Amino acid sequence: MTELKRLPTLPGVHLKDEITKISQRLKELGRGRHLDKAVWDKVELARHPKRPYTLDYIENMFAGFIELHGDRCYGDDSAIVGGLAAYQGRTLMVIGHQKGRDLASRTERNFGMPRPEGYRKAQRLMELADKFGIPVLTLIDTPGAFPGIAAEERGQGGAIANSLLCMARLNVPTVAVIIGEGGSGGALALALTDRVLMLENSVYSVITPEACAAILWKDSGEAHLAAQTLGMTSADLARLEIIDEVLPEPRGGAHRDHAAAARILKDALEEALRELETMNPRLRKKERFEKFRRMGVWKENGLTLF
Amino acid sequence: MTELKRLPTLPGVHLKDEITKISQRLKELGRGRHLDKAVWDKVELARHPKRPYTLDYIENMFAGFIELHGDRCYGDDSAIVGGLAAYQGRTLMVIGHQKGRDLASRTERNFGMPRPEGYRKAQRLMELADKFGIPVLTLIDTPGAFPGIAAEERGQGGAIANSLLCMARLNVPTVAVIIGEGGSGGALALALTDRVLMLENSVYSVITPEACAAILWKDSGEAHLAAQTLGMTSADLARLEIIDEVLPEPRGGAHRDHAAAARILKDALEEALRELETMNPRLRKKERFEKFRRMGVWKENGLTLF
Amino acid sequence: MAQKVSVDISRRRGGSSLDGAQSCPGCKELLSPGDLSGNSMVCPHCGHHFRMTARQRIELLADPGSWSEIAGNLRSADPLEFFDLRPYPDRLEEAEYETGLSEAMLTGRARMNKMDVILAVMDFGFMGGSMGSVVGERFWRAAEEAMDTRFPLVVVCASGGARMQEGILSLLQMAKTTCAVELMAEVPIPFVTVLTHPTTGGVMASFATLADVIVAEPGALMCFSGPRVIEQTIKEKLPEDFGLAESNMDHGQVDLIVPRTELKDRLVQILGLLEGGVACALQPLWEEETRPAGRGGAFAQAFDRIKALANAPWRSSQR
Amino acid sequence: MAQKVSVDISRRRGGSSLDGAQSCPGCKELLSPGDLSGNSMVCPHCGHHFRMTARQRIELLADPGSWSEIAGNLRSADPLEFFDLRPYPDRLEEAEYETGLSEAMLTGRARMNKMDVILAVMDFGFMGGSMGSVVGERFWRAAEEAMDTRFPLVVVCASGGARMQEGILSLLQMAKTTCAVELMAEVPIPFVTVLTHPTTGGVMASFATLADVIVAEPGALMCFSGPRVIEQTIKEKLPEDFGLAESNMDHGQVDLIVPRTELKDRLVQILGLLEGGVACALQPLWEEETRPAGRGGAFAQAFDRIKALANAPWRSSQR
Ligand SMILES: [Zn+2]
Ligand SMILES: [Zn+2]
Repeated sequence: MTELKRLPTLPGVHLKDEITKISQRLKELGRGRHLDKAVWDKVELARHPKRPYTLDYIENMFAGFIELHGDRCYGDDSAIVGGLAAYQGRTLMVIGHQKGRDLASRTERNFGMPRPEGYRKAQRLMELADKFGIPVLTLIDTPGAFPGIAAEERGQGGAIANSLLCMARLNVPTVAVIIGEGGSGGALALALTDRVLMLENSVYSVITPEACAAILWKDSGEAHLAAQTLGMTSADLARLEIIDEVLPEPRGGAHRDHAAAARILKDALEEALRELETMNPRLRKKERFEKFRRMGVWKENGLTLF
Repeated sequence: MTELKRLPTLPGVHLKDEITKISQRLKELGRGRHLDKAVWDKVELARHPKRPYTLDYIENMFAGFIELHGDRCYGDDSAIVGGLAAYQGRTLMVIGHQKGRDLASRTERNFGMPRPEGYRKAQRLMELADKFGIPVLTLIDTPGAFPGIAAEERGQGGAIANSLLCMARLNVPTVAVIIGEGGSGGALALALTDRVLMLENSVYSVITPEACAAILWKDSGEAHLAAQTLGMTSADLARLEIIDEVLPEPRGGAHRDHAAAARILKDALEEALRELETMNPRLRKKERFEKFRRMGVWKENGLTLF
Repeated sequence: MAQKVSVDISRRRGGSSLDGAQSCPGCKELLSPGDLSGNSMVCPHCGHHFRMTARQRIELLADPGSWSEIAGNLRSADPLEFFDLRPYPDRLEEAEYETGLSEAMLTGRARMNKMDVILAVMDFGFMGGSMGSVVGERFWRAAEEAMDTRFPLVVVCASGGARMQEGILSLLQMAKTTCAVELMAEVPIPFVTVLTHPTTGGVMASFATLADVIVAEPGALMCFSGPRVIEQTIKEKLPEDFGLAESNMDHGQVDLIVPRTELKDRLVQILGLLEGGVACALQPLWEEETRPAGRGGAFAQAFDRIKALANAPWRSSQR
Repeated sequence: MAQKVSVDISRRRGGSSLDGAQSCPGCKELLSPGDLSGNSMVCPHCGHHFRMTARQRIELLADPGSWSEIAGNLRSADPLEFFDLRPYPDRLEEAEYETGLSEAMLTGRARMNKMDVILAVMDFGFMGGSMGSVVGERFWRAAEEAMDTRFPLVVVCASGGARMQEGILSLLQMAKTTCAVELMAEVPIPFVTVLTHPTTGGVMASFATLADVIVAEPGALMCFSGPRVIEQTIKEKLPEDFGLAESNMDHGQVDLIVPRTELKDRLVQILGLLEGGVACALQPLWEEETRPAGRGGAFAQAFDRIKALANAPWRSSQR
């Protein structure tokens, strides 16, 4: 049954009746459904406390890095780091979510959940990069944007939206890599890029499986089922063409060998940039728009379109 | 003596010795110096509580006005108002400092002293105007930017600087009118424009005369003297070519007849815009830069340059 | 997230009794359906704004008979073959039945006080106004239509968040609609949003907050994270005015609050003023080298479209 | 405003005794002039950063023998024939005598770790680092030189505010220097400022905060309104850390804080990284139609200069 459900979706007319029938049966099966343990394993790997974070990749990938701080307006959000990196004799602007490892740094980094200041800093740095023709690399790893009163008052929604708008507008090549948790709008805010890569054991979804389960099954204990249903693994996303490439991790997961994980990421980055930089900049931007325009699946005049 | 001091400055080499001698004598005269009462009268007129404020001019000048609020980041500063105005069958973006008249509205308007949010709102509205090719009119009337802890923490300096930068960058025609108090950086922040006009009884200076007196004479009671020394009247500023035109006020001052004052301002605006709009936009912007580049007087190779 | 907010809403908004009459959450008066529908769903006693359906909204804003739908033939698919307690197609079918709508957003051409506009309206009643692929694609088509016709775009927002049943595809609609906004900005097309109760989640973090002018309805809730999520995270009760239009106004997040009874006229004024600038800018500023490229960069297609349309015959008849 | 802040500073910064030795405000140790000058004016015990003169600053940052002054022949005039307790020319003369400088800002070409730069340094000792016409014009000339040579611009800021003795002309230097920054942005020229103790007033509200990267020295005061003005206005005592570099960092106003001992190397790294982008951008991006006009618009002169210099012979030798 699960097999059937996880088949790649094919274009063409869906036979509604059949689906309804299948779904009906699944519903009857209820809590007895078979859970694919591999999916939840990936969720746990993506959240593994020893998994390399943005600053770990920066340390291992670049000869030099100068971190730049602040949104020049309200504060400096340490849940997002960014700065100029020396890369193969040239410059990259690297921006990423940052989690902490011990209790103190987790609190300081707010568990990698940015406030509006973080997205405004990211936007400021991306505009700086654009001004000087510096390509942008973003590293995605957050449970989501921080849900707090003050964050809302300072315009969390608008900050995310404007980060997206800025990324749409950039004239330089842009690459995003989902390195851990790609949680909802807080993750997407940094991922509107020419290329979106994803580490094998990362996840990327519209909502955390726990929250999804709480809403749909009124039981956050159903998170495993939600994870499977949402289709948040790299394989799922590659199938839906949400991401451009899955990067294999070192044996056992990226946390086993930070240096090897960084090498994998660096090689992939190099390939992506080589391709992007040789493109006509105007065409590159046009293709970025066309790519995101294609996102979505709907039926039009009876045909399911991808 | 005062006469001599108030002579228009002429280009050419200053005879330093002579000036020193004169200054020496003035110093000896000390507190006995002759004060030109007309100067302080203008300071008081500029601050007159019945003087028309930005919203009064807007009401009298335009067929319609839609006020737009907020910096989309932290707050809405009511010491600066801005919005779209219907003007001769077309659109203007009008932005100005706003004081209050009674105690409640004065407090609400923070006595016309903006916080960073005010300048960021102004910048946002100017960028909106630029996007749609809408000319910008600014009305200047503030004792200065608000000096407060929180305002500093949110980047008062940077907010003013970025408002100036935005005004330098605008591609649309821009006109500023100093309608009351042009107090220091908080006023200038809205006055980097193609044309700077000034109502006859307005003042514009680098520092309030009270503060200036407190610093230079260690006595804020010397404000009258400071006002005279700083040269802050419209006539002084026209002489130094800081402003482009002095607009005569209704007899007795603008506060005697708000409607007449608005007509004067409207006529001047129309003339300025007619001239600016027929210019090649690139040339217009170039001239804006050249004008502000010329601001300042210095000696170079022994010659005093203006 | 849709359902989550929906629960909150019903709690906040007062209940309805069996005969369709409901007590106003603003003044506790009992109101019959007629009391409300005859007054744009505004309480005649206290001015409380009740939720409107998409159809009511179109009736409110579009001149009679001027609405013609765009992309009305789009329907949601079920790419993830998603089921929770019920299959997604069942939920869609039910929403269609209950609302009489094809999706959570309708898009079309309309005239407002004789001004041509492209109009998009969302309906919270259709699966909580959640943004799935169809909402994203309809937004794109509306933006495209605005660029083709050079009519301004007005979008009335109402959303509880993402369409979870479309998973990641729902999330990506934020990126997709943002790209459409950026294209409009490069023309530029005047773009105004109206944030109505409630506007939250992905809509709030994409096109809703990217408009040239953001209008809010009185008392409407607007936030990114829903109130319940925040309460659970910070373990505190939220203040009464959390996320309301008035609070957002104080915090600089919206341009103006307009009561529904004035909404249409005010929108037309705003659009007219924004267009006034564009109209004037077209003559002296739109030579290639001197264009007011406030946003920098240039997307080829938007550009070419501008040049082709700058002197299109309909322009003169328009102004 | 210069004097005002100056008073504050001396109060905050500890006093000096007769033989030139002074107690460190950081650790209270008594330091001889030699202790400090041999260590970049940083307390060897606690790392407290003392004020530096412009000359010391140039020595710190420029490679030996590489400094060559630009616009050194500019001198302040006295257009208002200003006098308070003393005539302005007397004050200028005294400042020249005491500092050995021609004005509150020196500008020149220099090399930093062999990298060509345009360097401007301010000196608080010259009338409180106040910005008059000469400071403004020197800044403009430095920016112009940067555009002509395509070398980056580094400005070390230190200012108590406006040069009151030049009245409104002093104020307008904010507008003038901002125009210069905008021109540089359109080339683009990498522009970095270093905010040292104290950077306040008009300098803080113009070029100091408009740099691509803003560096601050530890413990430096940076604000628009001076501490005393604020205390008088709000009738409260300011917190200990008001306006300090570290506080500004927390509030997102500066990019990084760099101890003076690392300053030169760090500046060279930053400039190198910014230039790295420019260098790469020159090839594929600088065709007229596709330039990354992040800031929009184009100033003719800056543009023409770019085109002429894009393939200038010195570029290849530079990198
Ligand atoms: Zn009521
Ligand atoms: Zn010490």
